[in-house]
Amino acid sequence: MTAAISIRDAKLRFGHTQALDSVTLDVAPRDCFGLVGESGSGKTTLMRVILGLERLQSGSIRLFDAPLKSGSAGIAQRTRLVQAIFQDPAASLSPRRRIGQLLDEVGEVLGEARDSIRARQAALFQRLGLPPGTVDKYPYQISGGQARRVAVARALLMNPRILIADEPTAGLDVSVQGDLLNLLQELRADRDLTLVVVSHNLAVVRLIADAAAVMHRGRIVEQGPAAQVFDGPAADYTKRLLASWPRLRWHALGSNLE
Amino acid sequence: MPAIVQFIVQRLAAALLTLVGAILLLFVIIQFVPGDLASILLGPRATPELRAQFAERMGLDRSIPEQIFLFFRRAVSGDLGTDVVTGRDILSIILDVLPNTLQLAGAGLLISLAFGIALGCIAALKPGSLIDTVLGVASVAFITTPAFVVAIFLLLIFSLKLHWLPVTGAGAPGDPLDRLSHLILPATALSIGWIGYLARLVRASLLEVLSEQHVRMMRAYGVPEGRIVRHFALRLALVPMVAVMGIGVGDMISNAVFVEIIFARPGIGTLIYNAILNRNFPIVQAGILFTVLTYVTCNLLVDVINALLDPRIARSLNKPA
Amino acid sequence: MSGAAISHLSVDFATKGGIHHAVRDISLAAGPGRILGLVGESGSGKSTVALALMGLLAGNAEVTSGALQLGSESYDLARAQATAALRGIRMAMIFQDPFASLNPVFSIRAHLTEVLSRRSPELDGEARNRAAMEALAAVGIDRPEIRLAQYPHELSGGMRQRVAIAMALLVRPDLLIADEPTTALDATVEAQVMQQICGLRDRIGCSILLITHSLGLVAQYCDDIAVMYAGELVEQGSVAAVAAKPGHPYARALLACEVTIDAPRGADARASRFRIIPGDLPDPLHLPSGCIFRTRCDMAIADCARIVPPPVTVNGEPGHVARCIRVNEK
Amino acid sequence: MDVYLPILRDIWRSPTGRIGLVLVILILLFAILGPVFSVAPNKIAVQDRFQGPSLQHLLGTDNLGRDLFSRTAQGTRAALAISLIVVALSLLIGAIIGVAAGMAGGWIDRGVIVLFDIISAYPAVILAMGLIALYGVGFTNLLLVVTLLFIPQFGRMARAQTLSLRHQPFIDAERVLGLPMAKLVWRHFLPNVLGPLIVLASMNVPVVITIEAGLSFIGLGVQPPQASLGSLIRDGYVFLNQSWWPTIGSAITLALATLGSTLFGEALRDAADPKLRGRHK
Repeated sequence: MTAAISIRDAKLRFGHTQALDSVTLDVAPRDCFGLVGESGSGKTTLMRVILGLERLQSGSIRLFDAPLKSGSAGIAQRTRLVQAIFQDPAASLSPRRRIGQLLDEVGEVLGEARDSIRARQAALFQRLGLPPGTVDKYPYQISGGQARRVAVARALLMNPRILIADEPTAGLDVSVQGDLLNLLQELRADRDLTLVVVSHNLAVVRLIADAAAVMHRGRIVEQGPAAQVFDGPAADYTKRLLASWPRLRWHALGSNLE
Repeated sequence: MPAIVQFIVQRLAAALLTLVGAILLLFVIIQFVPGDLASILLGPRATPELRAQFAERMGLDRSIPEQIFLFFRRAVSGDLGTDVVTGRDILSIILDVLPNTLQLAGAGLLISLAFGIALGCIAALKPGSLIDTVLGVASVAFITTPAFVVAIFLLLIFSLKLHWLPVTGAGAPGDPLDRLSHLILPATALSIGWIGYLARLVRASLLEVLSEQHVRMMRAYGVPEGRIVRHFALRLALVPMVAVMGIGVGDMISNAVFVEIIFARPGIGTLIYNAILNRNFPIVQAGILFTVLTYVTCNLLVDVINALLDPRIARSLNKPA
Repeated sequence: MSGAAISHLSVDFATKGGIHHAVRDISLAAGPGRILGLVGESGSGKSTVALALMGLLAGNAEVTSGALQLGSESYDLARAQATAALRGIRMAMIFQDPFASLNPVFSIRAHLTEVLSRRSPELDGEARNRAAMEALAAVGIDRPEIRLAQYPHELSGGMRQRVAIAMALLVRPDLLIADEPTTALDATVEAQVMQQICGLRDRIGCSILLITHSLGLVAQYCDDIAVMYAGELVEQGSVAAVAAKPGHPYARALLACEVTIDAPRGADARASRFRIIPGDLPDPLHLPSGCIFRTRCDMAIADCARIVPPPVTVNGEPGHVARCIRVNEK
Repeated sequence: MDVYLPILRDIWRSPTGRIGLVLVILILLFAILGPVFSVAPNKIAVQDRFQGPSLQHLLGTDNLGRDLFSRTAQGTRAALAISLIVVALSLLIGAIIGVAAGMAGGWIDRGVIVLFDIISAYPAVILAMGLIALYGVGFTNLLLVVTLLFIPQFGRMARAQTLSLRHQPFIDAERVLGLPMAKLVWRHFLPNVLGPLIVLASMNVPVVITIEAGLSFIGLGVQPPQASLGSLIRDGYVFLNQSWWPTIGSAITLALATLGSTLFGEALRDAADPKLRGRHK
């Protein structure tokens, strides 16, 4: 089976920091892949490389077995394969354009007729619970939750085969963070998506991911099935990371929760 | 090597590069003047001998790179030539008047800093109060009135009507009191705009600093409010102010031209201005060179002072991109 | 020392839309040498409680009632500057963002000695310096003599938060308030910083009010827990008791939403779903009648709209109370 | 349009902004309509020299008996024309150079920065005086020289904006979408670069007015017989002993013009600040 994402010996250096150090990684199609690490671990850089926003200094990256060019040529090539929801969805909407104009751009890029793209957009809005009037608004006029859904809609309009979610729980209260995660889970089932979740939140990734990689100082210190990485880690760093994660211990305390 | 030393070395190198570039620009500006360079630069007084001398000196018959080299060698060695009108060494003419301008600009700077910081702090400590509003309106009025207009009205009121202060000149050399009385009005004229500007800047940045978390932290540890403002907040609030003082110096030198003309005060400004009127270009050129040198040096000083005030500045420059 | 107790604290904010009652009638107690975790989501008012105690609220805020009992003395929080004399002597605070809580143009030494000049004015410069160095060493900072001369930007976030803890250590307060001290930090650093906070408690035996949105942090490090929702305290008790049987539906829902690192994991990750609490926080200017949580509560009945629920002891456990009229039903 | 209307509304709702807007409109009207309602500004009538204000000469007459109302209107018109042209030109050139440098990076970027530094190494008025002295006085030269002085400011800001925009999440998002470069620059870069530049431009209008007046004051700006606020003040200053009126009328007009445009520019800056956007919703 060909990998959805296949990275070989990727290296990238910014000044004195080795952001990516010999990263080799395979993401199986239709998997949810968790990329975890602390700040400065290189997980965001790796995501940007996959999206074509950073150029590798050496190494290769293939999506569905097609080797990818670097830079803007690479972007045109991969834009139909991979899309992303950025950490701060409100900031990922161009501030001086209406939501509708931003979504129409997808049609332009795909060469799709305006009627067709708007019909798909309307259907997606309904599916995501966005009021139809949202298209007439500017990004600063909608709430953070709505911006997040608009960002999801824009990514899905491209019909990608891979969807990357960058820190989908960052800055959210626990009572609402599940909203986006559940949405991603449903979309994954509906659309045969390969999902990559980039996050520092080990607990969430542990539950949502089929496979995962742990990054530290530009290197992948451990990767494998999620059950193995999170419940039987081999690398010292992973063990340390998991040990430092606060535990609820409700079970030990005799919680009668379900 | 400590970050601050590295910073100073880097800023020094950058200042030298800028200076070299500025001299080059001056050369280019002169080269592109349409017409015969010798007759333009020497003006109507140019005799054939003078022209020949001039062509020899500038190396007008040589290649451009050689001319640039000669130009630099003269600029660096301080050989600015001899004034055709007085027959004096141009360097000594400039050094005669330069202290007057430096005193004027320095006094203007001190007045703006003293009043700007004081008024800014007063306004920031009672935001929204009557005194804040009054100072705000006064600051805008100060900023928007051009220095030369202020100079005329100061002259009109305090010298011509009230006869409190002398009208013109820089005062007798060697008489500090006389020189000081000649300095008051022109320096005030120079500083009015910057008092307004600095008062607003200090107010804004002090208010911003006072709303920051570390000030709240100091309050949480019971540090008295007066000490927080004077000791902890003010130093941080002065960083953006010092940063604009680089521009401030340039503005002082620029406005010194007008103020010197109005008060008929000997200085670089009047020297250049009179040289332009007499089409005495070697003096114009030398005068410009010296103002650039002064300006670049002041900017370097401002950068270093700011780096001493805020340790993050030296560090950020040394950090690899 | 007999710990700290807050009673009937209420705070109003004047906003354009009207008066916003941000904190309403909150009573809390943290015993000596105990850590009380004050938990709540955004908009719960938990940070307002901390700032009200310290007397550091913004200008548009007003404490309308409340008292702080510290040892044998009581302070009326509604009076301006009620606790000003206690700051840096009997009370200290650690703030959320370590990158903003130290003044960037002053050295670490300047921060620490400033605290000492208030707390221990009898010390001379040399003694202050030594005390500052010892405090840094005590919070696990290597080579404190070098760190003292450094500036905040030269230190990592975790290191800066340790400096903040060292400042608190120098004060030896009766009550330490820590407002989300680890939210900006990575998990491994969070663990280290929390251990230092616990170490400080062990060393000086103070009461600690830990304000956090993380139930995990509370479960791991706190003795007692108090849960806030939309400006009200809905439940409090010992961590063990509340964890065993949360009485308030909001506390129960919040616990269920918390994703734990040791949660049972199904065989198929695709099947994982996450709990949420449907609905939004009530509009602060138009609060619902009766129970504050009833608009999002799945157990709400008609009475919930009429009765403002009083604190009810849960399960007959002393000290474990919840403000829900249906708490002991079943 | 509904992005810009709230800005205008915000300006009107701030007290200083309202004063600024009213002053700017009055000065504009004076500059545009003043000459229409006045006698010939250059008509010499020596017998009428140094008159105080009267119905016939609203602002009095100067040393040659010329009507000062007409001449002040003419000078105001020159000041506004020059400042608007200079600001527009330096914005345009600065934006092109700055955005290009920011996008290109590397040695092009560094070279442009050094060039800007070199131009700004000269105190503005000194460089202007030198250039005008060498290349000759005149309207065109005045425009070009002052424009040159202001290019570095706009260029630096355009470059800084471009650099910071390059790292904005919404630019990343558009790139990931695969939007072609030309459209990316046109739709998402330029509107966001231009905003702050236009604010800077409006803040610089009073500065240019002051510089033009200063240069004209020392005879290197607008040339006689064409009037300028600076040369009017100069003429008045020379004859200060005989009459105050020539100085006062033009000085107050100059001060009002800079005051109005400063207040307007600052209100525009505040209204355009996205952090403050929608305060008055």
